[in-house]
Amino acid sequence: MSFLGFGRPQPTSAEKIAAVENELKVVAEMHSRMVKICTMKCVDKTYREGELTKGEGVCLDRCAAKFFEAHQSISEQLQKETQARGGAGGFMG
Amino acid sequence: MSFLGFGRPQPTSAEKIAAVENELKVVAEMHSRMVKICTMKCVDKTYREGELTKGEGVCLDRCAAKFFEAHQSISEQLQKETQARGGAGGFMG
Amino acid sequence: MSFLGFGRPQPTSAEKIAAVENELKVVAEMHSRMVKICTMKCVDKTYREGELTKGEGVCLDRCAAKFFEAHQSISEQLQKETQARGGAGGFMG
Amino acid sequence: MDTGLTQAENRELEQRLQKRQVKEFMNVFGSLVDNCFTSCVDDFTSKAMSNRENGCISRCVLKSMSTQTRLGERFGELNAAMAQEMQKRM
Amino acid sequence: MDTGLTQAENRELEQRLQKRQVKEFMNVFGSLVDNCFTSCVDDFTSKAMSNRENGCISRCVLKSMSTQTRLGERFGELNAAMAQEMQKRM
Amino acid sequence: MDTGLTQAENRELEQRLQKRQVKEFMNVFGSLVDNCFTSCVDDFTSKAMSNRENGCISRCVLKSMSTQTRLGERFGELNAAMAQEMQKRM
Repeated sequence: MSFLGFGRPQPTSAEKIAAVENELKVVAEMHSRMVKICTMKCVDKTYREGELTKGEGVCLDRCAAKFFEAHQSISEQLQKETQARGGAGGFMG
Repeated sequence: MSFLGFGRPQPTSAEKIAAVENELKVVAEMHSRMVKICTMKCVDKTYREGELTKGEGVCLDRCAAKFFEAHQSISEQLQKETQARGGAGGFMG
Repeated sequence: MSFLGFGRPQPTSAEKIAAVENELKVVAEMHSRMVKICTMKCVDKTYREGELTKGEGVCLDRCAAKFFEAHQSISEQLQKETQARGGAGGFMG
Repeated sequence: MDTGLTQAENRELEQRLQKRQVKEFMNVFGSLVDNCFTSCVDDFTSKAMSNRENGCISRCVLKSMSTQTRLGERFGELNAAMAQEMQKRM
Repeated sequence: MDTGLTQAENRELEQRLQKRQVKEFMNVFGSLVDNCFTSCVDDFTSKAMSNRENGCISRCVLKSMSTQTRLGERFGELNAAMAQEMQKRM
Repeated sequence: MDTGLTQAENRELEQRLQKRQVKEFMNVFGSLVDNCFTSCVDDFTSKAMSNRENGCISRCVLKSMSTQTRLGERFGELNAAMAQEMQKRM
Protein backbone atom coordinates (compact mmCIF):
# COMPACT_ATOMS: atom_id res chain seq x y z
CA MET A 1 0.00 0.00 0.00
CA SER A 2 2.94 2.35 -0.52
CA PHE A 3 0.79 4.54 -2.77
CA LEU A 4 -1.06 5.65 0.36
CA GLY A 5 2.07 7.06 1.95
CA PHE A 6 2.25 10.20 -0.21
CA GLY A 7 4.96 12.39 1.26
CA ARG A 8 3.93 14.37 4.30
CA PRO A 9 7.19 16.14 5.21
CA GLN A 10 7.97 14.77 8.70
CA PRO A 11 5.84 11.93 9.92
CA THR A 12 5.66 11.55 13.70
CA SER A 13 6.76 8.40 15.50
CA ALA A 14 3.18 7.26 15.83
CA GLU A 15 2.55 7.77 12.13
CA LYS A 16 5.67 5.87 11.10
CA ILE A 17 4.81 2.98 13.39
CA ALA A 18 1.22 2.95 12.17
CA ALA A 19 2.45 2.87 8.55
CA VAL A 20 4.69 -0.15 9.12
CA GLU A 21 2.02 -1.84 11.20
CA ASN A 22 -0.53 -1.26 8.48
CA GLU A 23 1.75 -2.61 5.76
CA LEU A 24 2.26 -5.80 7.78
CA LYS A 25 -1.45 -6.08 8.46
CA VAL A 26 -2.16 -5.92 4.73
CA VAL A 27 0.35 -8.70 4.12
CA ALA A 28 -1.08 -10.79 6.96
CA GLU A 29 -4.61 -10.45 5.61
CA MET A 30 -3.51 -11.40 2.13
CA HIS A 31 -1.80 -14.44 3.62
CA SER A 32 -4.86 -15.56 5.52
CA ARG A 33 -7.10 -15.06 2.48
CA MET A 34 -4.76 -17.19 0.43
CA VAL A 35 -4.70 -19.97 3.01
CA LYS A 36 -8.48 -19.99 3.19
CA ILE A 37 -9.09 -20.02 -0.56
CA CYS A 38 -6.33 -22.47 -1.51
CA THR A 39 -7.33 -24.88 1.28
CA MET A 40 -10.86 -24.79 -0.09
CA LYS A 41 -9.68 -25.32 -3.67
CA CYS A 42 -7.08 -28.01 -3.05
CA VAL A 43 -7.55 -29.99 0.16
CA ASP A 44 -9.95 -32.91 0.37
CA LYS A 45 -12.44 -32.34 3.18
CA THR A 46 -12.97 -35.97 4.22
CA TYR A 47 -9.65 -36.08 6.09
CA ARG A 48 -9.07 -39.76 5.59
CA GLU A 49 -5.36 -38.98 5.76
CA GLY A 50 -3.40 -36.75 8.09
CA GLU A 51 -0.79 -35.81 5.54
CA LEU A 52 -1.18 -33.78 2.37
CA THR A 53 -1.20 -36.04 -0.66
CA LYS A 54 1.29 -35.24 -3.42
CA GLY A 55 -1.57 -33.92 -5.55
CA GLU A 56 -2.84 -31.65 -2.81
CA GLY A 57 0.64 -30.28 -2.19
CA VAL A 58 1.24 -29.45 -5.85
CA CYS A 59 -2.22 -27.92 -6.07
CA LEU A 60 -1.44 -25.67 -3.09
CA ASP A 61 1.83 -24.52 -4.68
CA ARG A 62 0.11 -23.61 -7.93
CA CYS A 63 -2.84 -22.05 -6.15
CA ALA A 64 -0.46 -19.83 -4.20
CA ALA A 65 1.30 -18.70 -7.40
CA LYS A 66 -2.01 -18.01 -9.14
CA PHE A 67 -3.33 -16.17 -6.12
CA PHE A 68 -0.37 -13.80 -6.17
CA GLU A 69 -0.70 -13.26 -9.89
CA ALA A 70 -4.44 -12.57 -9.60
CA HIS A 71 -3.90 -10.35 -6.57
CA GLN A 72 -1.42 -8.21 -8.44
CA SER A 73 -3.38 -7.95 -11.66
CA ILE A 74 -6.58 -7.06 -9.77
CA SER A 75 -4.68 -4.44 -7.81
CA GLU A 76 -3.31 -2.90 -11.02
CA GLN A 77 -6.66 -3.01 -12.79
CA LEU A 78 -8.39 -1.37 -9.82
CA GLN A 79 -5.88 1.47 -9.77
CA LYS A 80 -6.29 2.02 -13.49
CA GLU A 81 -10.09 1.91 -13.38
CA THR A 82 -10.26 4.10 -10.29
CA GLN A 83 -8.12 6.73 -11.98
CA ALA A 84 -10.19 6.50 -15.16
CA ARG A 85 -13.39 7.00 -13.18
CA GLY A 86 -11.81 9.95 -11.38
CA GLY A 87 -10.89 8.88 -7.86
CA ALA A 88 -12.07 6.24 -5.46
CA GLY A 89 -15.24 8.19 -4.63
CA GLY A 90 -17.51 6.53 -7.15
CA PHE A 91 -16.22 3.04 -6.50
CA MET A 92 -16.51 3.23 -2.74
CA GLY A 93 -20.12 4.37 -2.99
CA MET B 1 -27.84 3.15 17.44
CA SER B 2 -29.20 6.31 19.04
CA PHE B 3 -30.97 4.21 21.67
CA LEU B 4 -27.56 3.42 23.14
CA GLY B 5 -26.74 7.08 23.76
CA PHE B 6 -28.93 7.50 26.85
CA GLY B 7 -28.21 10.91 28.31
CA ARG B 8 -25.04 11.16 30.32
CA PRO B 9 -24.99 14.90 31.17
CA GLN B 10 -21.76 16.10 29.54
CA PRO B 11 -20.00 13.72 27.23
CA THR B 12 -16.27 14.33 26.81
CA SER B 13 -14.67 15.01 23.46
CA ALA B 14 -13.48 11.44 23.22
CA GLU B 15 -16.96 10.13 23.96
CA LYS B 16 -18.60 12.36 21.37
CA ILE B 17 -16.08 11.37 18.72
CA ALA B 18 -16.46 7.70 19.60
CA ALA B 19 -20.25 8.02 19.29
CA VAL B 20 -20.09 9.52 15.79
CA GLU B 21 -17.39 7.07 14.77
CA ASN B 22 -19.48 4.19 16.02
CA GLU B 23 -22.58 5.38 14.21
CA LEU B 24 -20.62 5.52 10.96
CA LYS B 25 -19.12 2.12 11.59
CA VAL B 26 -22.57 0.66 12.01
CA VAL B 27 -23.63 2.19 8.70
CA ALA B 28 -20.46 0.98 6.96
CA GLU B 29 -21.00 -2.57 8.20
CA MET B 30 -24.60 -2.54 7.07
CA HIS B 31 -23.42 -1.35 3.67
CA SER B 32 -20.84 -4.08 3.30
CA ARG B 33 -23.29 -6.77 4.41
CA MET B 34 -25.76 -5.53 1.80
CA VAL B 35 -23.15 -5.58 -0.96
CA LYS B 36 -22.12 -9.11 -0.06
CA ILE B 37 -25.63 -10.54 0.12
CA CYS B 38 -27.07 -8.75 -2.89
CA THR B 39 -24.06 -9.64 -5.04
CA MET B 40 -24.58 -13.26 -4.05
CA LYS B 41 -28.32 -13.09 -4.77
CA CYS B 42 -28.20 -11.15 -8.06
CA VAL B 43 -24.89 -11.36 -9.90
CA ASP B 44 -24.03 -14.29 -12.16
CA LYS B 45 -20.76 -15.85 -11.04
CA THR B 46 -19.50 -17.00 -14.44
CA TYR B 47 -18.42 -13.49 -15.41
CA ARG B 48 -18.91 -13.94 -19.13
CA GLU B 49 -19.61 -10.22 -19.28
CA GLY B 50 -17.88 -7.30 -17.61
CA GLU B 51 -20.98 -5.19 -17.32
CA LEU B 52 -24.04 -5.79 -15.20
CA THR B 53 -26.91 -7.04 -17.33
CA LYS B 54 -30.18 -5.14 -17.12
CA GLY B 55 -31.66 -7.99 -15.09
CA GLU B 56 -28.79 -8.02 -12.63
CA GLY B 57 -29.01 -4.25 -12.17
CA VAL B 58 -32.73 -4.32 -11.44
CA CYS B 59 -32.24 -7.27 -9.11
CA LEU B 60 -29.58 -5.29 -7.17
CA ASP B 61 -31.93 -2.28 -6.83
CA ARG B 62 -34.72 -4.44 -5.46
CA CYS B 63 -32.40 -6.43 -3.26
CA ALA B 64 -31.12 -3.18 -1.72
CA ALA B 65 -34.66 -1.99 -1.01
CA LYS B 66 -35.65 -5.33 0.50
CA PHE B 67 -32.48 -5.44 2.56
CA PHE B 68 -33.29 -2.08 4.12
CA GLU B 69 -36.85 -3.12 4.80
CA ALA B 70 -35.76 -6.39 6.38
CA HIS B 71 -33.01 -4.66 8.36
CA GLN B 72 -35.48 -2.21 9.84
CA SER B 73 -38.17 -4.74 10.64
CA ILE B 74 -35.64 -7.10 12.25
CA SER B 75 -34.29 -4.23 14.29
CA GLU B 76 -37.78 -3.29 15.49
CA GLN B 77 -38.72 -6.88 16.26
CA LEU B 78 -35.53 -7.42 18.21
CA GLN B 79 -36.16 -4.35 20.34
CA LYS B 80 -39.70 -5.46 21.04
CA GLU B 81 -38.73 -9.04 21.89
CA THR B 82 -35.80 -7.96 24.00
CA GLN B 83 -38.05 -5.67 26.03
CA ALA B 84 -40.67 -8.42 26.39
CA ARG B 85 -38.02 -10.86 27.63
CA GLY B 86 -36.76 -8.24 30.08
CA GLY B 87 -33.52 -6.81 28.73
CA ALA B 88 -30.79 -8.00 26.43
CA GLY B 89 -29.38 -10.32 29.11
CA GLY B 90 -31.24 -13.44 28.10
CA PHE B 91 -30.74 -12.97 24.40
CA MET B 92 -27.05 -12.31 24.57
CA GLY B 93 -26.48 -15.46 26.65
CA MET C 1 -4.70 -18.23 26.98
CA SER C 2 -3.07 -18.36 30.38
CA PHE C 3 -0.01 -20.00 28.83
CA LEU C 4 0.76 -16.68 27.14
CA GLY C 5 1.04 -14.83 30.44
CA PHE C 6 4.49 -16.16 31.35
CA GLY C 7 5.56 -14.35 34.49
CA ARG C 8 6.80 -10.85 33.93
CA PRO C 9 7.43 -9.68 37.52
CA GLN C 10 5.02 -6.75 37.90
CA PRO C 11 2.52 -6.23 35.13
CA THR C 12 1.24 -2.66 34.78
CA SER C 13 -2.42 -1.75 35.11
CA ALA C 14 -2.76 -1.55 31.35
CA GLU C 15 -1.22 -5.00 30.92
CA LYS C 16 -3.45 -6.59 33.54
CA ILE C 17 -6.54 -5.06 31.99
CA ALA C 18 -5.45 -6.10 28.51
CA ALA C 19 -4.91 -9.66 29.74
CA VAL C 20 -8.41 -9.96 31.22
CA GLU C 21 -9.90 -8.23 28.20
CA ASN C 22 -8.11 -10.63 25.88
CA GLU C 23 -9.22 -13.69 27.84
CA LEU C 24 -12.82 -12.54 27.56
CA LYS C 25 -12.43 -11.80 23.87
CA VAL C 26 -11.17 -15.33 23.29
CA VAL C 27 -14.22 -16.72 25.09
CA ALA C 28 -16.57 -14.41 23.17
CA GLU C 29 -15.11 -15.50 19.85
CA MET C 30 -15.40 -19.16 20.78
CA HIS C 31 -19.02 -18.53 21.72
CA SER C 32 -19.85 -16.84 18.44
CA ARG C 33 -18.13 -19.56 16.41
CA MET C 34 -20.15 -22.17 18.27
CA VAL C 35 -23.42 -20.36 17.64
CA LYS C 36 -22.64 -20.04 13.93
CA ILE C 37 -21.61 -23.66 13.41
CA CYS C 38 -24.30 -25.28 15.56
CA THR C 39 -27.04 -23.14 13.99
CA MET C 40 -25.83 -24.29 10.60
CA LYS C 41 -25.69 -27.93 11.69
CA CYS C 42 -28.97 -28.09 13.61
CA VAL C 43 -31.50 -25.45 12.62
CA ASP C 44 -33.79 -25.87 9.61
CA LYS C 45 -33.38 -22.92 7.27
CA THR C 46 -36.93 -22.78 5.90
CA TYR C 47 -38.25 -21.12 9.06
CA ARG C 48 -41.73 -22.53 8.81
CA GLU C 49 -41.88 -22.31 12.61
CA GLY C 50 -40.76 -19.57 14.97
CA GLU C 51 -39.84 -21.93 17.78
CA LEU C 52 -37.06 -24.48 17.93
CA THR C 53 -38.46 -27.98 17.44
CA LYS C 54 -37.58 -30.53 20.09
CA GLY C 55 -35.17 -32.18 17.68
CA GLU C 56 -33.42 -28.93 16.90
CA GLY C 57 -33.05 -28.11 20.58
CA VAL C 58 -31.52 -31.47 21.43
CA CYS C 59 -29.24 -31.20 18.41
CA LEU C 60 -28.04 -27.78 19.64
CA ASP C 61 -27.29 -29.17 23.11
CA ARG C 62 -25.25 -32.03 21.71
CA CYS C 63 -23.54 -29.81 19.14
CA ALA C 64 -22.46 -27.46 21.94
CA ALA C 65 -21.01 -30.34 23.95
CA LYS C 66 -19.18 -31.75 20.94
CA PHE C 67 -17.89 -28.31 20.00
CA PHE C 68 -16.31 -27.90 23.44
CA GLU C 69 -14.81 -31.36 23.30
CA ALA C 70 -13.40 -30.77 19.83
CA HIS C 71 -12.16 -27.31 20.79
CA GLN C 72 -10.27 -28.69 23.73
CA SER C 73 -8.77 -31.66 21.93
CA ILE C 74 -7.69 -29.48 19.00
CA SER C 75 -6.11 -27.03 21.40
CA GLU C 76 -4.20 -29.82 23.14
CA GLN C 77 -3.10 -31.42 19.89
CA LEU C 78 -1.90 -28.08 18.53
CA GLN C 79 0.20 -27.44 21.64
CA LYS C 80 1.72 -30.89 21.42
CA GLU C 81 2.47 -30.65 17.70
CA THR C 82 3.81 -27.12 17.97
CA GLN C 83 6.22 -28.22 20.70
CA ALA C 84 7.24 -31.26 18.69
CA ARG C 85 7.95 -29.09 15.64
CA GLY C 86 9.94 -26.70 17.81
CA GLY C 87 7.88 -23.58 18.40
CA ALA C 88 5.04 -21.84 16.65
CA GLY C 89 7.40 -20.45 13.98
CA GLY C 90 6.94 -23.22 11.44
CA PHE C 91 3.21 -23.49 11.86
CA MET C 92 2.51 -19.80 11.60
CA GLY C 93 4.48 -19.62 8.33
CA MET D 1 -13.85 -14.36 38.47
CA ASP D 2 -10.89 -13.24 40.58
CA THR D 3 -9.10 -10.90 38.24
CA GLY D 4 -6.53 -9.67 40.77
CA LEU D 5 -7.27 -6.08 39.78
CA THR D 6 -7.61 -2.99 41.97
CA GLN D 7 -10.90 -1.11 42.10
CA ALA D 8 -9.68 1.56 39.69
CA GLU D 9 -8.54 -1.10 37.26
CA ASN D 10 -11.89 -2.81 37.59
CA ARG D 11 -13.72 0.40 36.67
CA GLU D 12 -11.55 0.83 33.59
CA LEU D 13 -12.11 -2.81 32.70
CA GLU D 14 -15.84 -2.48 33.09
CA GLN D 15 -15.91 0.37 30.59
CA ARG D 16 -13.98 -1.73 28.10
CA LEU D 17 -16.32 -4.64 28.65
CA GLN D 18 -19.32 -2.44 28.01
CA LYS D 19 -17.79 -1.44 24.68
CA ARG D 20 -17.14 -5.07 23.92
CA GLN D 21 -20.74 -5.97 24.72
CA VAL D 22 -22.02 -3.32 22.34
CA LYS D 23 -19.69 -4.67 19.66
CA GLU D 24 -20.79 -8.23 20.42
CA PHE D 25 -24.41 -7.22 20.16
CA MET D 26 -23.80 -5.57 16.80
CA ASN D 27 -22.13 -8.77 15.57
CA VAL D 28 -25.02 -10.93 16.70
CA PHE D 29 -27.47 -8.53 15.12
CA GLY D 30 -25.47 -8.47 11.90
CA SER D 31 -25.29 -12.26 11.60
CA LEU D 32 -28.97 -12.48 12.33
CA VAL D 33 -29.80 -10.07 9.50
CA ASP D 34 -27.44 -11.94 7.17
CA ASN D 35 -28.84 -15.31 8.02
CA CYS D 36 -32.53 -14.41 8.00
CA PHE D 37 -32.33 -12.32 4.83
CA THR D 38 -30.32 -15.00 3.02
CA SER D 39 -32.73 -17.75 4.11
CA CYS D 40 -36.01 -15.89 3.59
CA VAL D 41 -35.63 -13.53 0.63
CA ASP D 42 -35.16 -14.95 -2.82
CA ASP D 43 -37.74 -13.23 -4.99
CA PHE D 44 -36.57 -10.04 -6.68
CA THR D 45 -39.54 -9.43 -8.97
CA SER D 46 -40.64 -6.72 -6.56
CA LYS D 47 -38.83 -4.21 -4.36
CA ALA D 48 -41.18 -4.62 -1.39
CA MET D 49 -41.06 -7.57 0.98
CA SER D 50 -43.94 -10.00 0.47
CA ASN D 51 -46.10 -11.30 3.33
CA ARG D 52 -44.46 -14.67 2.99
CA GLU D 53 -41.00 -13.13 3.27
CA ASN D 54 -41.98 -10.95 6.23
CA GLY D 55 -43.42 -13.96 8.03
CA CYS D 56 -40.31 -16.00 7.37
CA ILE D 57 -38.06 -13.18 8.64
CA SER D 58 -40.13 -12.80 11.78
CA ARG D 59 -40.04 -16.54 12.55
CA CYS D 60 -36.32 -16.57 11.76
CA VAL D 61 -35.73 -13.79 14.31
CA LEU D 62 -37.67 -15.67 16.98
CA LYS D 63 -35.89 -18.92 16.26
CA SER D 64 -32.50 -17.23 16.22
CA MET D 65 -33.20 -15.66 19.61
CA SER D 66 -34.18 -19.04 21.06
CA THR D 67 -31.07 -20.57 19.53
CA GLN D 68 -28.92 -17.82 21.01
CA THR D 69 -30.48 -18.29 24.44
CA ARG D 70 -30.22 -22.06 24.40
CA LEU D 71 -26.63 -22.12 23.19
CA GLY D 72 -25.81 -19.34 25.66
CA GLU D 73 -26.98 -21.57 28.52
CA ARG D 74 -25.03 -24.56 27.24
CA PHE D 75 -21.95 -22.43 26.71
CA GLY D 76 -22.14 -21.13 30.26
CA GLU D 77 -22.44 -24.63 31.71
CA LEU D 78 -19.70 -26.13 29.57
CA ASN D 79 -17.38 -23.21 30.20
CA ALA D 80 -17.89 -23.49 33.97
CA ALA D 81 -17.25 -27.25 33.83
CA MET D 82 -14.09 -26.70 31.82
CA ALA D 83 -12.81 -24.04 34.22
CA GLN D 84 -13.39 -26.42 37.15
CA GLU D 85 -11.63 -29.22 35.31
CA MET D 86 -8.64 -26.96 34.67
CA GLN D 87 -8.40 -25.89 38.30
CA LYS D 88 -8.36 -29.51 39.42
CA ARG D 89 -5.40 -30.23 37.12
CA MET D 90 -3.34 -27.37 38.49
CA MET E 1 -24.95 15.47 9.48
CA ASP E 2 -25.03 17.74 12.54
CA THR E 3 -22.55 16.05 14.82
CA GLY E 4 -22.58 18.69 17.56
CA LEU E 5 -18.80 18.66 17.67
CA THR E 6 -16.36 21.57 18.00
CA GLN E 7 -13.86 22.26 15.23
CA ALA E 8 -11.03 20.54 17.07
CA GLU E 9 -13.20 17.50 17.61
CA ASN E 10 -14.12 17.54 13.97
CA ARG E 11 -10.47 17.50 12.91
CA GLU E 12 -9.80 14.53 15.18
CA LEU E 13 -12.88 12.82 13.82
CA GLU E 14 -11.82 13.44 10.23
CA GLN E 15 -8.51 11.70 10.87
CA ARG E 16 -10.30 8.71 12.31
CA LEU E 17 -12.64 8.62 9.36
CA GLN E 18 -9.75 8.66 6.94
CA LYS E 19 -8.33 5.62 8.71
CA ARG E 20 -11.72 3.98 8.53
CA GLN E 21 -11.93 4.69 4.80
CA VAL E 22 -8.56 3.08 4.19
CA LYS E 23 -9.71 0.06 6.20
CA GLU E 24 -13.00 -0.03 4.31
CA PHE E 25 -11.17 0.13 1.00
CA MET E 26 -8.93 -2.77 2.05
CA ASN E 27 -12.00 -4.80 2.96
CA VAL E 28 -13.68 -4.10 -0.37
CA PHE E 29 -10.47 -4.96 -2.18
CA GLY E 30 -10.06 -8.16 -0.17
CA SER E 31 -13.60 -9.37 -0.83
CA LEU E 32 -13.16 -8.58 -4.51
CA VAL E 33 -10.01 -10.69 -4.69
CA ASP E 34 -11.71 -13.50 -2.77
CA ASN E 35 -14.80 -13.44 -4.91
CA CYS E 36 -13.11 -13.11 -8.32
CA PHE E 37 -10.40 -15.67 -7.58
CA THR E 38 -12.94 -18.15 -6.22
CA SER E 39 -15.25 -17.68 -9.19
CA CYS E 40 -12.64 -17.60 -11.95
CA VAL E 41 -9.77 -19.90 -10.98
CA ASP E 42 -10.36 -23.61 -10.79
CA ASP E 43 -7.64 -25.18 -12.84
CA PHE E 44 -4.49 -26.09 -10.96
CA THR E 45 -2.68 -28.04 -13.67
CA SER E 46 -0.46 -25.01 -14.19
CA LYS E 47 0.95 -22.33 -11.91
CA ALA E 48 0.36 -19.47 -14.35
CA MET E 49 -3.03 -17.89 -14.94
CA SER E 50 -4.54 -18.88 -18.30
CA ASN E 51 -6.00 -16.35 -20.74
CA ARG E 52 -9.46 -17.55 -19.89
CA GLU E 53 -8.84 -17.04 -16.18
CA ASN E 54 -7.32 -13.60 -16.70
CA GLY E 55 -10.25 -12.52 -18.82
CA CYS E 56 -12.71 -13.79 -16.23
CA ILE E 57 -10.88 -11.96 -13.44
CA SER E 58 -10.82 -8.74 -15.42
CA ARG E 59 -14.56 -8.93 -16.19
CA CYS E 60 -15.23 -9.83 -12.57
CA VAL E 61 -13.39 -6.71 -11.39
CA LEU E 62 -15.37 -4.51 -13.78
CA LYS E 63 -18.66 -6.06 -12.77
CA SER E 64 -17.81 -5.82 -9.07
CA MET E 65 -17.02 -2.14 -9.45
CA SER E 66 -20.33 -1.53 -11.21
CA THR E 67 -22.09 -3.50 -8.49
CA GLN E 68 -20.34 -1.48 -5.81
CA THR E 69 -21.28 1.80 -7.49
CA ARG E 70 -24.89 0.83 -8.11
CA LEU E 71 -25.46 -0.50 -4.60
CA GLY E 72 -23.64 2.53 -3.20
CA GLU E 73 -26.16 4.80 -4.90
CA ARG E 74 -29.11 2.76 -3.66
CA PHE E 75 -27.67 2.64 -0.16
CA GLY E 76 -27.29 6.41 -0.12
CA GLU E 77 -30.87 6.96 -1.24
CA LEU E 78 -32.36 4.42 1.13
CA ASN E 79 -30.30 5.65 4.04
CA ALA E 80 -31.37 9.26 3.43
CA ALA E 81 -35.01 8.18 3.18
CA MET E 82 -34.72 6.22 6.42
CA ALA E 83 -33.11 9.15 8.24
CA GLN E 84 -35.94 11.42 7.11
CA GLU E 85 -38.51 8.88 8.22
CA MET E 86 -36.90 8.69 11.65
CA GLN E 87 -36.83 12.45 12.08
CA LYS E 88 -40.55 12.64 11.29
CA ARG E 89 -41.31 10.14 14.02
CA MET E 90 -39.40 12.05 16.70
CA MET F 1 13.11 -4.67 6.01
CA ASP F 2 14.47 -1.13 6.36
CA THR F 3 11.71 0.58 8.26
CA GLY F 4 13.52 3.88 8.77
CA LEU F 5 12.59 3.85 12.45
CA THR F 6 14.66 4.79 15.49
CA GLN F 7 15.45 2.17 18.12
CA ALA F 8 12.73 3.43 20.46
CA GLU F 9 10.20 3.29 17.63
CA ASN F 10 11.35 -0.20 16.79
CA ARG F 11 10.75 -1.36 20.37
CA GLU F 12 7.25 0.09 20.31
CA LEU F 13 6.65 -1.54 16.93
CA GLU F 14 7.88 -4.90 18.18
CA GLN F 15 5.33 -4.83 21.00
CA ARG F 16 2.56 -4.10 18.54
CA LEU F 17 3.74 -6.89 16.29
CA GLN F 18 3.73 -9.33 19.17
CA LYS F 19 0.11 -8.42 19.84
CA ARG F 20 -0.63 -8.87 16.15
CA GLN F 21 1.01 -12.30 16.17
CA VAL F 22 -1.12 -13.41 19.11
CA LYS F 23 -4.20 -12.17 17.26
CA GLU F 24 -3.07 -13.88 14.06
CA PHE F 25 -2.54 -17.12 15.95
CA MET F 26 -6.01 -16.90 17.45
CA ASN F 27 -7.46 -16.40 13.97
CA VAL F 28 -5.61 -19.38 12.57
CA PHE F 29 -6.69 -21.48 15.52
CA GLY F 30 -10.30 -20.32 15.15
CA SER F 31 -10.48 -21.14 11.43
CA LEU F 32 -8.92 -24.50 12.12
CA VAL F 33 -11.57 -25.33 14.72
CA ASP F 34 -14.32 -24.09 12.37
CA ASN F 35 -13.03 -26.04 9.42
CA CYS F 36 -12.25 -29.32 11.21
CA PHE F 37 -15.46 -29.33 13.25
CA THR F 38 -17.57 -28.52 10.20
CA SER F 39 -15.87 -31.21 8.11
CA CYS F 40 -15.70 -33.96 10.71
CA VAL F 41 -18.75 -33.70 12.98
CA ASP F 42 -22.17 -34.40 11.54
CA ASP F 43 -23.75 -36.89 13.90
CA PHE F 44 -25.79 -35.40 16.71
CA THR F 45 -27.36 -38.55 18.09
CA SER F 46 -24.89 -38.40 20.96
CA LYS F 47 -23.25 -35.58 22.90
CA ALA F 48 -19.81 -37.22 23.02
CA MET F 49 -17.43 -37.28 20.09
CA SER F 50 -17.17 -40.72 18.46
CA ASN F 51 -13.86 -42.41 17.66
CA ARG F 52 -14.42 -41.75 14.00
CA GLU F 53 -14.98 -38.06 14.64
CA ASN F 54 -11.97 -37.78 16.93
CA GLY F 55 -9.78 -39.46 14.34
CA CYS F 56 -11.05 -37.18 11.61
CA ILE F 57 -10.42 -34.09 13.75
CA SER F 58 -6.92 -35.23 14.58
CA ARG F 59 -6.05 -35.87 10.92
CA CYS F 60 -7.65 -32.56 9.99
CA VAL F 61 -5.41 -30.73 12.48
CA LEU F 62 -2.30 -32.42 11.09
CA LYS F 63 -3.27 -31.69 7.51
CA SER F 64 -4.14 -28.09 8.32
CA MET F 65 -0.74 -27.59 9.94
CA SER F 66 1.01 -29.02 6.88
CA THR F 67 -1.13 -26.79 4.66
CA GLN F 68 -0.28 -23.76 6.76
CA THR F 69 3.43 -24.57 6.63
CA ARG F 70 3.49 -25.25 2.90
CA LEU F 71 1.50 -22.16 2.00
CA GLY F 72 3.61 -20.14 4.44
CA GLU F 73 6.74 -21.14 2.52
CA ARG F 74 5.19 -20.32 -0.85
CA PHE F 75 3.87 -17.02 0.47
CA GLY F 76 7.33 -16.06 1.71
CA GLU F 77 8.94 -16.88 -1.64
CA LEU F 78 6.29 -15.15 -3.72
CA ASN F 79 6.28 -12.11 -1.48
CA ALA F 80 10.06 -11.79 -1.71
CA ALA F 81 9.93 -12.15 -5.49
CA MET F 82 7.23 -9.50 -5.72
CA ALA F 83 9.18 -7.09 -3.51
CA GLN F 84 12.25 -7.53 -5.73
CA GLU F 85 10.16 -6.99 -8.83
CA MET F 86 8.76 -3.76 -7.40
CA GLN F 87 12.21 -2.45 -6.46
CA LYS F 88 13.43 -3.04 -10.02
CA ARG F 89 10.59 -0.97 -11.40
CA MET F 90 11.31 2.00 -9.16
